[in-house]
Amino acid sequence: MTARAHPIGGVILAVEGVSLAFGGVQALREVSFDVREHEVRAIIGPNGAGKSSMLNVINGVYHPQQGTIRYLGREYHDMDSHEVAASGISRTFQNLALFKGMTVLDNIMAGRNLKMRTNLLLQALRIGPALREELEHREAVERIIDFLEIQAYRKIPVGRLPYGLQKRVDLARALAMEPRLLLLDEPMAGMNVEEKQDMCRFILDVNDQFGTTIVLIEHDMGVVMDISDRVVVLDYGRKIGDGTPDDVRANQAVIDAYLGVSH
Amino acid sequence: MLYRENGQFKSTYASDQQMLPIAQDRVFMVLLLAFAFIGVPLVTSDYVFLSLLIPFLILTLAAIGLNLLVGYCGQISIGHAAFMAVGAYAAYNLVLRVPQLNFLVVLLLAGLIAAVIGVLFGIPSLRIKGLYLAVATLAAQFFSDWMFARVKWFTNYAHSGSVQTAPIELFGWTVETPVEKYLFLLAVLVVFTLVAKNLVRGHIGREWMAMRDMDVAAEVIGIRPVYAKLTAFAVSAFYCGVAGALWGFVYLGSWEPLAFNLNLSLNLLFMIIIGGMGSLLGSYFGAAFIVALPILLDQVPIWLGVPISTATSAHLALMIFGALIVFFLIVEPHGLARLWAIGKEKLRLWPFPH
Amino acid sequence: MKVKSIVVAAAVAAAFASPAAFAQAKEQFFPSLVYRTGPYAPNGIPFANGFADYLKLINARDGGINGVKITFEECETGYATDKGVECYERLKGKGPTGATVFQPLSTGITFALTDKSFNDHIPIITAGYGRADSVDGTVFAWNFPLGGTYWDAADMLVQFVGKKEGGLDKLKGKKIALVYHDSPYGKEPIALLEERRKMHGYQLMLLPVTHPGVEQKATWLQIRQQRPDYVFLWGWGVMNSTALKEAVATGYPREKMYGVWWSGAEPDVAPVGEGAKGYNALVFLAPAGQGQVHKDIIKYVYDKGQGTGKKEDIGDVLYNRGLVSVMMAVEGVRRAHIKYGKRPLKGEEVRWGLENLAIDEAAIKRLGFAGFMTPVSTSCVNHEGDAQARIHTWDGKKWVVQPGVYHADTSILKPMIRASAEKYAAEKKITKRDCAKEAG
Amino acid sequence: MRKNWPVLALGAALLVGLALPLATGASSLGFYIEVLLGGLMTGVLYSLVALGFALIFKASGVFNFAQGAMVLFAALAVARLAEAVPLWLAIVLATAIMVALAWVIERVVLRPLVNQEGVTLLMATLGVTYFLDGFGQTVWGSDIYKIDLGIAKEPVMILEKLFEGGILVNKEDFLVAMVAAGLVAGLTLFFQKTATGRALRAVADDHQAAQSVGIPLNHIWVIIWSVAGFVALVAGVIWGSQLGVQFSLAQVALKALPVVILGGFTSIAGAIVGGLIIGVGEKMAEVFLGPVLVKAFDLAGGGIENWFAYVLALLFLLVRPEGLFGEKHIDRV
Repeated sequence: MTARAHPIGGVILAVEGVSLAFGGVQALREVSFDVREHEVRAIIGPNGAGKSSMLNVINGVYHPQQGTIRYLGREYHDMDSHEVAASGISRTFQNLALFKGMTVLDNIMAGRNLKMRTNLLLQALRIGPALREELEHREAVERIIDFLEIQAYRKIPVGRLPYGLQKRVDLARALAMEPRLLLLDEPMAGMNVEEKQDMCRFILDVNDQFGTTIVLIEHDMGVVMDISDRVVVLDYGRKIGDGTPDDVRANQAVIDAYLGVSH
Repeated sequence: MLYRENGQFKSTYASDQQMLPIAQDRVFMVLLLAFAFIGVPLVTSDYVFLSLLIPFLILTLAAIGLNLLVGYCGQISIGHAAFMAVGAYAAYNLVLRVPQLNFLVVLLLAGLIAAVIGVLFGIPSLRIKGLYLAVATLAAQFFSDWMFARVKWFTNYAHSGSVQTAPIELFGWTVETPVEKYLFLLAVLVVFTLVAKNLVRGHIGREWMAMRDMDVAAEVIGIRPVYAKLTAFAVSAFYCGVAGALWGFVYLGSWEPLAFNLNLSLNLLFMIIIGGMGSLLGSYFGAAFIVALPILLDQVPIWLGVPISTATSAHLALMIFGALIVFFLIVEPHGLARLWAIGKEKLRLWPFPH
Repeated sequence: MKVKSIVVAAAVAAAFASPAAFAQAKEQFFPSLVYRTGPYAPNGIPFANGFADYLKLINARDGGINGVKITFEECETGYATDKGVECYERLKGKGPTGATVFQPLSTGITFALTDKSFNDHIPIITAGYGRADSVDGTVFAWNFPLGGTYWDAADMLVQFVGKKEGGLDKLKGKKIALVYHDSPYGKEPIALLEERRKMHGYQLMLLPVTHPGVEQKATWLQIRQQRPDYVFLWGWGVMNSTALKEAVATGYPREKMYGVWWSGAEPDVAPVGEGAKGYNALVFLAPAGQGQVHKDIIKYVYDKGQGTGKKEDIGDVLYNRGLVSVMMAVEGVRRAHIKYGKRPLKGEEVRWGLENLAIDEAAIKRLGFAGFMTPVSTSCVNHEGDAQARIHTWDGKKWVVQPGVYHADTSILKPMIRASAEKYAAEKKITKRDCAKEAG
Repeated sequence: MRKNWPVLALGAALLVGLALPLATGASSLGFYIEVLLGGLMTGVLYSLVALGFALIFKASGVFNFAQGAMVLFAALAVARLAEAVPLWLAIVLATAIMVALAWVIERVVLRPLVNQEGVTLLMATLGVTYFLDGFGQTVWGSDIYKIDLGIAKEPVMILEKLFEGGILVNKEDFLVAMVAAGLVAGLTLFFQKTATGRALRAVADDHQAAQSVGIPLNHIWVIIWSVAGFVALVAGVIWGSQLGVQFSLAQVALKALPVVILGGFTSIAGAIVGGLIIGVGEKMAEVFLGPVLVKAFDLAGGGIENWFAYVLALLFLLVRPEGLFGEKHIDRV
């Protein structure tokens, strides 16, 4: 990797001692790790390790029973996901969570909702500020559309797009929020090699051009080792490894977990 | 070959975001409006105005209201007649107690009062959804039925519980004849349709649709469920409140709480299912269909010279409604509006099928 | 091809609207708002059958009214106000002269149509229902509550129980419960009962029953707890039989129950059978049974296979009420022929006939209604005629008419009617008619 | 535990409300018991309809709005058939008709809509409701019909020595309670002891798993709809014998909605208990709370039982969305 436009900075997100349980099932046990500004941080682990739960805790979909999350130095408890979003964290989903009845354009425009502020009455009449705002954000969205190369699909309902493109729209929607921290839940799952390469390129470009900090969950080890700066490894809800890709690769616990050594 | 968008390139985002981006559509719309405002009054009989067009216009307004909530925001309601009742009684009391108010102001206030009640009954939607919400809205329905029958103040202590209204007046114009009523309602409906269109293509509309399609994801991108759902309830109830006031003042003239019972709520729901959920145009189609079908069922056998008894035709209407609802849910969940869109698509390709 | 489609289009247009197409026919059109479906169908069907049979009889036996053939068309309202309004709009323009007179058999629909009558100039006959204040012809120019209103009925019932107690003054401290259909229909008598309460000092319990009236357990538990001395029943449809069943279940004596004339027909008591024995109801104009007119109907209509309903149902209370209701409309037309000539008449002209009705005993006999009808004579000011009724009692198998005829006390009703009509005129901004001037 | 306090508070408020009429002396004990019994009897009828709801919801996730129309349809069938044949035969024939109906509904409506959202299915059953209302009246007629179970309706006074005025009870009510109890016992046995019953429960727990071990789903749905049809028949016969068979039967059945909310959609015990709570609650509210409200707000009469059930259900939803006996539902992303 050549010199980065945005060198890695201080800690912006710190997860401390987080535990989460559903009924009797313990999804996360006292997990702690941190994320530094501008880095690409990966979370890996076997199925059921608690990776998605971790993302869901970070952006407020689940509320952990124990532990704290500190973002930009502020600790937050029981914050709802829309408040987390407002603080500059956005994400994509493992099983596509696009708005199926809406067009590609509307899906991405929806990502701008936090930045659109005209009141209901002005929108109803679509005059002055409301109209101006709509056009302004349309331009911003068009830039993302260009960036992700999905110009041809603007007016098509997302439900009709092939899977790989839907993943891209999911990313576009998350980018539309202009997040400081972007959480990607298996962005390359189910893609073919070519699509994966495209997606890798986009992720690195985002990190490089906008300086967005990225936390990603991925199964494809090759991809993870290629693009991430640091890696957290979870297994059965516990953190079993943390460090640079090379460190993690050498970690015996991680190797055991992936090879299925019994506990 | 007439209906083409070829060669119509959009050079600005503003023109791309127009309501009707295709030139032919705009021409068609202008012609349609001209026909509705000028042509229809020239050729239509009083009966058609009073029995078909007037209820059609008002119910379309109510159906748009319900569609904003159910079709756009994905929150089901089987108690929307309650909000129509609130609008109607609010308007009645405003006219009675503050007679100097302009009727347009009365309409807006009636809508706002209905919106407040709508928000109140929308609060459960923050905790419950889907089927459960259906029951909550039923509570609104039965409670309003009861309240307007029982609390004497609402009906100005009318001994029969039935209220009467005088013909409405606007800037010295008394809306009295069927044609006048029609024109007034048409104007109201056009304005409200435009407003609804603006809302659903603006960012509030995207928030609603996002809640409908995937509520967890919507919240993750920063949409506040409280705000999105309650605005949908408010706007939806506002529309129904206005529609209710018009139903009382313009169509019925005198009414009792039964006029806004569960049946009306269910009919509104059927309108948007048959017409097309999440489509303003569908609200028009659905209302037209529900208003016209029973009347047609009564008339068609007479034209065909095989009169059937009124009971049979009423039962037949029930069966046809039921069957159509199931049919549309299975075959075309987006209703008549979708069929229309498919037709247009075909027209675009015509005369070349591929 | 093209010609054909134009013809079809014209036919469609004609069917929808234009009365002009039939302008030459010598026909009088009677609209018939019915409910043969829905919760109230069991009561609506016999009434509608009587209505239709009588019109068929007039055509078959007399060749129409003074030679003017009657045509009629039914429209299903389902007892719903909005459907009723639609039916009204559909039928009001039919026939060469438009609708003769409407008879909606629903107080709710009456309220809505009253509104429209001021523009459309079509009379509305509400024999034994509708607005109590519409007796006042100076305000309610088009309403004809012929033969009795709910205020009359309530007044008669109070008089009746007063007599039973040995004088109206004996009602002091007594408890009367009104079990009523929660609609304009059921609420109409309340004003009168309140007025009388102030005079006699009885207690009044108001127990509304929600449409359609199958849920009355709580109502009757309250009656069981409070033990009123009398229960007035103001129900319609299934509500009546349910009330009687609940009375049986809670052990309230049926002898102390008095129904309005819409709560005293066969469908109301038949499902309870023996249990309803002793229950009383007002009977106005037409009790159950058969007379000359029924014989004619069987002879001219049913024996020719033209009957509307089943032969064995002829003579039921509600069937007879349908007969009488439409008979008065027919007589109104006949009367108006005197003034306007024997031709199809407009609603406006029919009104004159209805305002000058003079159906005396001789006329009743001539029409074949002897025993089923009391004399009715109206004027421009008084659109009701004379209200009188009797009480009949269910003996477990049939209705038995009791001796004694009751009249409403006009000294109480008149001021109430005046006040209520004035309020209506003010709300609707109506100019009152000047009957003296019109007569001159 | 901390999350349970709203439920407890609501329960406590209801109990206090129940006790108030006695505590304040507004009612004698004898009358109070009569109201209670009246409420329970109404509740049993609600339970019967709710049972049908719960069965169908448990097995197929369909919120069957048409249950009320099915009650009407079954009752009409029995009443009209009983005019021609003995009552028992009429019931047998009507059962066959209900099974056929269940089969048709499964084939024509449910199968094409499999895997659709709950709301869509609800609306489909609304369509079925309308269809059945029209169809039933076309086939069977729209008059009032009688179902005579041959039990005297005159009430009996019992325990006159114990309470002032005694307690009025109705033999038919007891029969109704017995039938309901029998039906519930029968259903429970059916679910626990028979192979079909166990298969039904398996389907209810997990559709896909059930399918993967070879339980034919469509088959099961026909059975469950048939059972629901039979429950509707029982409810229809009982209601019909009490109220007369006619159109309004279908509308009373709407009350079963709050019942299943209260009891939990998937629970048979919930349907029964919920029905009883709603029945007792609304009668108590009407008889004791109604007059108080009327006096306080100068209302034109009581009638609060019309909405009481729904508002109670709504409150309950807010504090405990899964109902008394329902299973908790967690959203997964």
